Amino acid sequence: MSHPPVPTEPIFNPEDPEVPVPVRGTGDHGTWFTRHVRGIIIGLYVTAFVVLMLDLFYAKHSYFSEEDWFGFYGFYGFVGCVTLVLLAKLLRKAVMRSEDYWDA
Amino acid sequence: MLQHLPVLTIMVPMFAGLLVPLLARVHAGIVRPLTIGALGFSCFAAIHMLLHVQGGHPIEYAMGGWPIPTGIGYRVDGLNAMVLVMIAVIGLLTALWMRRSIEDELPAAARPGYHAVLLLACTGFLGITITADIFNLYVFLEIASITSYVLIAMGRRRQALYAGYSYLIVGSIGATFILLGIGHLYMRTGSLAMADILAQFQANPDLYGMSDVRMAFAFLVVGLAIKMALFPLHGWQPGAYTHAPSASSLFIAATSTKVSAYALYRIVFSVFGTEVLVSGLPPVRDALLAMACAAIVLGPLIAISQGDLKRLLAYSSVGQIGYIVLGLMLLDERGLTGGIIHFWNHAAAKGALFCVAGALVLRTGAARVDDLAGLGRRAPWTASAVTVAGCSMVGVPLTAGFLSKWYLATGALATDRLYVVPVLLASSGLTAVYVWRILQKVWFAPADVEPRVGAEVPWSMRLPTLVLAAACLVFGIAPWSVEFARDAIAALGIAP
Amino acid sequence: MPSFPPALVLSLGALLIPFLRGPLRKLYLLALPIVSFAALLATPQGSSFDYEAFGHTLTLMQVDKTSLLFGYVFHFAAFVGVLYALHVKDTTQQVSAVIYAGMALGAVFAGDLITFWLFWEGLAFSSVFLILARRQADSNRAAMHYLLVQIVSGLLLLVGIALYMHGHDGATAMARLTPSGSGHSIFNLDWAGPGVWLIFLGLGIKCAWPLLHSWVTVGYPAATATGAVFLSAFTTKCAVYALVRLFPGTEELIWIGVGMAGFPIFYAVIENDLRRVLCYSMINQIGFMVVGVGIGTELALNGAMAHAFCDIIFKGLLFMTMGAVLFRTGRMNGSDLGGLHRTMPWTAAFCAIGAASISAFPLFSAFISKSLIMIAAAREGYHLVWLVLLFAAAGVLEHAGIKIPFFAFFAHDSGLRPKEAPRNMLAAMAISGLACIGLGSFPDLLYRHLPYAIPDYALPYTWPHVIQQTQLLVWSALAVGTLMLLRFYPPELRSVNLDADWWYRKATRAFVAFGQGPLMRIFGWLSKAVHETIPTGLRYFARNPGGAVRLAFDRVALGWAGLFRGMPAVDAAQERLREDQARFAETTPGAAWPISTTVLYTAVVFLVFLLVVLA
Amino acid sequence: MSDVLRHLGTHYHYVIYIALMLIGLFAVLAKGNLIKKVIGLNVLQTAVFLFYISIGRKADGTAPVLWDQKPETIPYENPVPHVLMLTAIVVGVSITAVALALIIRIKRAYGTMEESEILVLDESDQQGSA
Repeated sequence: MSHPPVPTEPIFNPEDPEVPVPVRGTGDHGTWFTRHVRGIIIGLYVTAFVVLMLDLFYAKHSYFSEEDWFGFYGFYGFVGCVTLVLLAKLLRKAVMRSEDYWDA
Repeated sequence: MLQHLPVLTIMVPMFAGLLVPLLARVHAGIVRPLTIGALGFSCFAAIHMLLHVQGGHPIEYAMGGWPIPTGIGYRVDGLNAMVLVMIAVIGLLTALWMRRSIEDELPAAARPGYHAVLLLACTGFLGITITADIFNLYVFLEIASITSYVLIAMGRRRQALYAGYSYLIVGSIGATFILLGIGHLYMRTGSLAMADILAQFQANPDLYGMSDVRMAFAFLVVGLAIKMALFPLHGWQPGAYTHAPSASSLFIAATSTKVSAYALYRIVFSVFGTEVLVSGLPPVRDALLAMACAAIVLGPLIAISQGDLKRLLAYSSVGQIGYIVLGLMLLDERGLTGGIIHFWNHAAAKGALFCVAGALVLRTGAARVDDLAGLGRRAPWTASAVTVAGCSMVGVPLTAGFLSKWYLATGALATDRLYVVPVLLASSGLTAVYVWRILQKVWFAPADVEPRVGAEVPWSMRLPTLVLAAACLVFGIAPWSVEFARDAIAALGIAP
Repeated sequence: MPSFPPALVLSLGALLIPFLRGPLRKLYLLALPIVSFAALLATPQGSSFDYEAFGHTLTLMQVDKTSLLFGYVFHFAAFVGVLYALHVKDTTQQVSAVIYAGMALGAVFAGDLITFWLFWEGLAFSSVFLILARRQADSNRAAMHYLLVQIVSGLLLLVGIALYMHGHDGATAMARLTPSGSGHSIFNLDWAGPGVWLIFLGLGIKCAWPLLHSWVTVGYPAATATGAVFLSAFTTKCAVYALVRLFPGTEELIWIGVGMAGFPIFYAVIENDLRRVLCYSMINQIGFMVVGVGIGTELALNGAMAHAFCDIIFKGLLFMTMGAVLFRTGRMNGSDLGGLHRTMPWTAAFCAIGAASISAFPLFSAFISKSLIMIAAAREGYHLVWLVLLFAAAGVLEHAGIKIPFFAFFAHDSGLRPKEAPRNMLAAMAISGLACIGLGSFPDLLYRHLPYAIPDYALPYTWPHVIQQTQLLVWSALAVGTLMLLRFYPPELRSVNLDADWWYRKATRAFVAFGQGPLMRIFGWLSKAVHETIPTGLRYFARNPGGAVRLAFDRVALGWAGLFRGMPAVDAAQERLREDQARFAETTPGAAWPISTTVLYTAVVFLVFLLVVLA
Repeated sequence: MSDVLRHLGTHYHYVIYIALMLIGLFAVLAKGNLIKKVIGLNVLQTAVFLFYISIGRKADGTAPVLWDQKPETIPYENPVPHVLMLTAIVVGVSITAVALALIIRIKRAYGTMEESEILVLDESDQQGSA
C-alpha cells in the first residue's frame, strides 16, 4: 500500500478529460458588482446597524441569560468570525506544509 | 452401472492415463480427446453421485467383493461427493484450458506424457477422497504426490526442477509421517477400515488416552499439515506454484492442498471421531487453531508485496487453507459450513485466478502483476473474471467468499472464540489490499500505459476461466451451496 | 401498480444502461428515479419484502415516516444528480452513480441489520467508481484511501452485527426508533456489548467523525465534477439515518457532534480547494445532525432529520455549482479562480442561493432545520453545546456562505472567461435552488413529513428568531468584510477585488497537514500511525517475515550489548547488523525457503505436537 | 529406572526405528548435497518399514502360510504389515527414482548439486529477470 493518498491540489492535470482549455479574457469588463463595491460595503454596514437596532423592538424568549444582552447575536457572530479567522491563521502556521510533503 | 460408479470414477482416468503415452505413439491426435473424455466421465460420475447421496444415502463399495474390514472399501457421502465433484470439474477444466498453454510452455515430446501424468494425478486425488481405508488413502496420496512432483518439475525454467525436488523431499517426509501415524493406529486397533476404527473408538473412549493413539494422531496431523501447506509448513508451496507450468499451477493450486485438508476432515470425523479433539486431545485443537489463525493473517500479508502473480496467489492460498482448517477446528455446525463452502469457493476463485495467471504467461512470458495493467481495456472477459474471483477472495457479498467467511465468523461466535473474528477481519482487509492492487492494475491503469497483454486469449482458455468465475457468484447466491454443505455436515454426523 | 423496492428498481435498472444509446439512454436515466419514486409511493407504510437467504430473513423494505423522509430526499438527489450529469458519456460513471443511489435507498429501507449491511457495503463499492472515473494517478490513490476506509467501516459493522446477533439469539431487526431524550450512554445502552460498540464505530466512520473523516476530504475532492454531487448526497446521510434509527439519545453523540460542528471550520477557512472547503463544511453540518441525534428528544430528532433533508439539497447545489466551475475551467483552487460571475452569472446566482441556504438566512432552507436542533439543545440545557453550535453557525457563513461564492465568482479577476454551465447543469441547479427557497419559505412542506409534530415554540418564523438569526449572520459578514478591509486591502476601495485573496493565494502551493502544537501533534501522530507507520511496517515485515523477526531480535540483543560499546566483538556485531539491515531492503519478497528450513519447521512443529500429545 | 530399562528392552524396536528416523531427518536437514538428502529420505522410510514389520511380529511366530494346521493352533506372524510394506517399498522406490531423475536434470541445468549454490543461482536469476 502506498502513501496516504492526499491529493494536494484539486486534481489538475492537462491529460484529464474533464479539463477544457480555458478561454482567457482580455481587459476588465466592469460589471455591476465591480462598479458597486463601495455601495455594497456601505450597505452591509448600514444593514448591520439596522438589525442591531431592531433588538430594541421585540420581546425575547430566552433560554440562556446572555441572550438578553443587547445585540448578543450580532456581537457573538462578529467575535466568533474574527476568532475563527485569526485562529485559522494560527492553525495554518501549524499545519501548512509544502505541496510535495506527502511525496517526500 | 451405478453401483460401480465409485470405482469407475477412479479407474477411468487411471487407465486413460496409462493408455495415453502408448496411444500417442500411434496417433498423437488422440491424446487430448482421450484425456477430456476420461475426465469428463469422472466429472459426470462425480456429479451423479453427489446428487444421489443428497439426503443421507451414502454409497458403499467393496473392492473386489471382499467384505469391508478385510478388503478395501470406498464410500461416498455428502462431504466427499462435493470434493470429488470439485476435483473432477477442475481436472476437466484444466484439460480444456491447457492446450494453448502447454503448446507454449512444454516441448512437443513431453505433451502426451504431461496428459498422462495429469490424469494419474487426478486419479490420486479422487482416490484419496473416495476411499474408506486409511492405508489406501496413503497409497493414493503417494500417487497424487509423485505425479504432482512431476507436474511441477516440468516448468520451463530451471527453478521448476528445484521447486519440484523441494516439494518431493518435504512432501515425502509428510507422507512418511502419515504412514507412521497409520502404523501406530493399526498397532492399537488392528484395523485399517475407517468405519471399523471409528467403531472401536466409540466403543472404548479410553483408547484416546493410549500413547500409541496419541502418537498416531500427532503423526497424521503433522503429515497432513505439510501436505496442505499449513503455516508454518508451507515452505515448499510458493516456489512450486510459481515455477510449475501454468496448467499444473492451475490444477494443483485448485485441488491439491484442499484434498489434504479433506483428508484431515476425514481423519478427524471418520477415523478418530470428533471426541479426539474435544475430550481426547484438546491441546492439538488449540495448536491447530493457532496455526490456522497465523496462516489466515500472514498468508495475505506476505502476498501483498509479491511482484509475481503466481507467487502472490500461492501465499494467498496459504491463507485460504487456514480458513478450511479453522472451519474444522471450530467443530460447530456453522463453522463447518463455512469451511466446507470454502472448499468450493477456493477452488473456483483460485482456479479462475490461476487461469488468468496462465493467460498472462502465454501473452507476456511471465506472470508479473504489473503486466496486468490495461487488461480491462484489452481483454474485458478475462478482466471481469479476475474481478469476480478477486471479490470472492475478499468476501464481498453475493460471492461464495462472503458465505464462507460469514459462516466461519458466526461459528467462531457460537463457540465463543471471539479472537477469531478480528483475525478474519484483518485477513479480509489484507486480502482486499492485494486484490485491489490487482484490480487497480486491471481496470484503472493510467491511460498512457500501453497494455502488455495483447488481445483476449483464445476461447479454449477463456471459457474455463469464465466458468470458474461464474461459479464464485453462483455458489454465493444459489441456496443449494449451503444445502450441500449442510448435507455434508449431516454425513459427518454433526446434527445441523 | 405492484410495488417493488426502489433500491432494486435503481440498481437493477442501472444494469440496462450500457445497452442503450444516445437520447434513449438519457431518457432512461431520467426515468429511472421517477419510476423508482412511483414504486416508493405505491408501497404502503410498514410493508416489507422478505427474502430468505443463508438462514436469515432479509427484510428489504420497511417503510415508516423516518425511512420515507430519507427515501424522498434520496430520490430527489438521484433525479437532480442524473439531470446534472446528463451530458456525461462515461458509462462507468452512469451505472455506478445509479447503483449508488439505489444502494443508499436500500440501506434506508432495510428492515434488518444484515440487509442494511449488504447495502452499506454496496454504497462503498459503487461509489468508489465515481472517484476512479477521473482516471488519474492521484485520484486513483485517493480512491484507494477512500475504499480502504469504507471497507474497514463495513467490516466493523459486519462484526458488530454478528456479535450483536450472537448476544441476542440471532435477532437482526433494526432497532425501532425510540425517542427517549438524552442521557443514554453507549456504556449503558440496554443492548450494550462489544457488538454495539463496533456498530457505533462503523457508522461513525461513514458519518465522518473527527479523526475518522479523512476519506471525505481526500475522496470527494478527487471525484469527477458530477461524481462529487452524488457522493455528497448519500453516504454520510445514510450514516446519519442509521444513527437516528439505532442510537437516538446517546449522549456521546452530542460531544462528537460538537467536535464535528466546531473543528473542521478552521480547516475550511484555510483550505484552498473549494470542493474540499465544501467537504469540511459538510462535516460541520453533519455535526449539527449528530448533536440532534445525541440529544434524542422528539424535537431534536426531527431537527436532525430535517437538517439532513435540507443539507442534501443545498450541499448538492453547492457541489453542482463548483462542479460546473470545474467542468468549465478545470480549476478548483480559490487562488486560481475569481471573477467568474462575468460569464457564468446563472451559476453564480445558484451558488449564492446555496450559500444563503447553508448559512441559514431566513427564507432559505437551513433556517428552518438548524433552528430545531438549536432550540432542542437550548431546551435540554446544553449551554456549552449551544454556544459552540452558534459559533459554528456563524462560521458556516464565513467559509461556505462567503468564501465559496466570493472566491469563485467575485474577488479578483482571474482572467478566466469560461462559458456558462451547460443547460442540463443549469436546470439541475435551478431545481435545487427552487427547492432550497421553497423549503425555507414554506417550512410546513417539510415539517408535515417529519415523524413527530413540531411544537409551537420551535416554529422558525417568529420575530425574535428571524431578527436574531439575521443579526448573527449580518454581523458575521461584517466581521469578515472588516477583516478584509483592515488587514488585507489597500485604502482604495476600487482595488478590493484585485487583492482580496492574498492570504488564500499563499495557500496555492500548500495544503493542510497535521503538525505542530500540542493538539496538532497528537492528531499528527495518530494520522501518521494510521497512514504511514502501520502500512510501512506491514510492508517491511511482509517482505521477509522471518528476516524481519530476526533483525528485530538482533537489534534488541545488540541494544543491550550497546553498554559494552568499544569492545571489538560488539562493534563488529553492530556493523554486521547494519549491513543486514541495509541488505534487507533488497530482499526478494517472500524468497524461497531452503528445504532445510521447511524440514526444520516440520521437526519443530512435530516436537511441539509430540509434547502436547504425550504430556 | 529399571522399569524404563526393561521397557526399552522389550521395545527395543522402537529405539531402533526412532534412531533411524532421526538419522534420516538429520541427513535431510543438515546435508546440502541433493543426493545425500535423498539418502536421508530413504533411511527415514526404512525406519518406517522396520517399524511396521516389528509390529506384526509374534513371539515364536511362523510364516502365515496355511498348511494343514488350523490357524488357531499355531502362532504366526501378522501378514498384513508385510503386505502393506510391499506397497510402501514400491512407493519409496518410485519416489527415489523421481528424485534421482530430478537431480540429474538439476545437475545439468545448474551445474551443481549443492542446495546453497542452487539458491544463490535462483536469486540471481530472479534479479536478472526483474
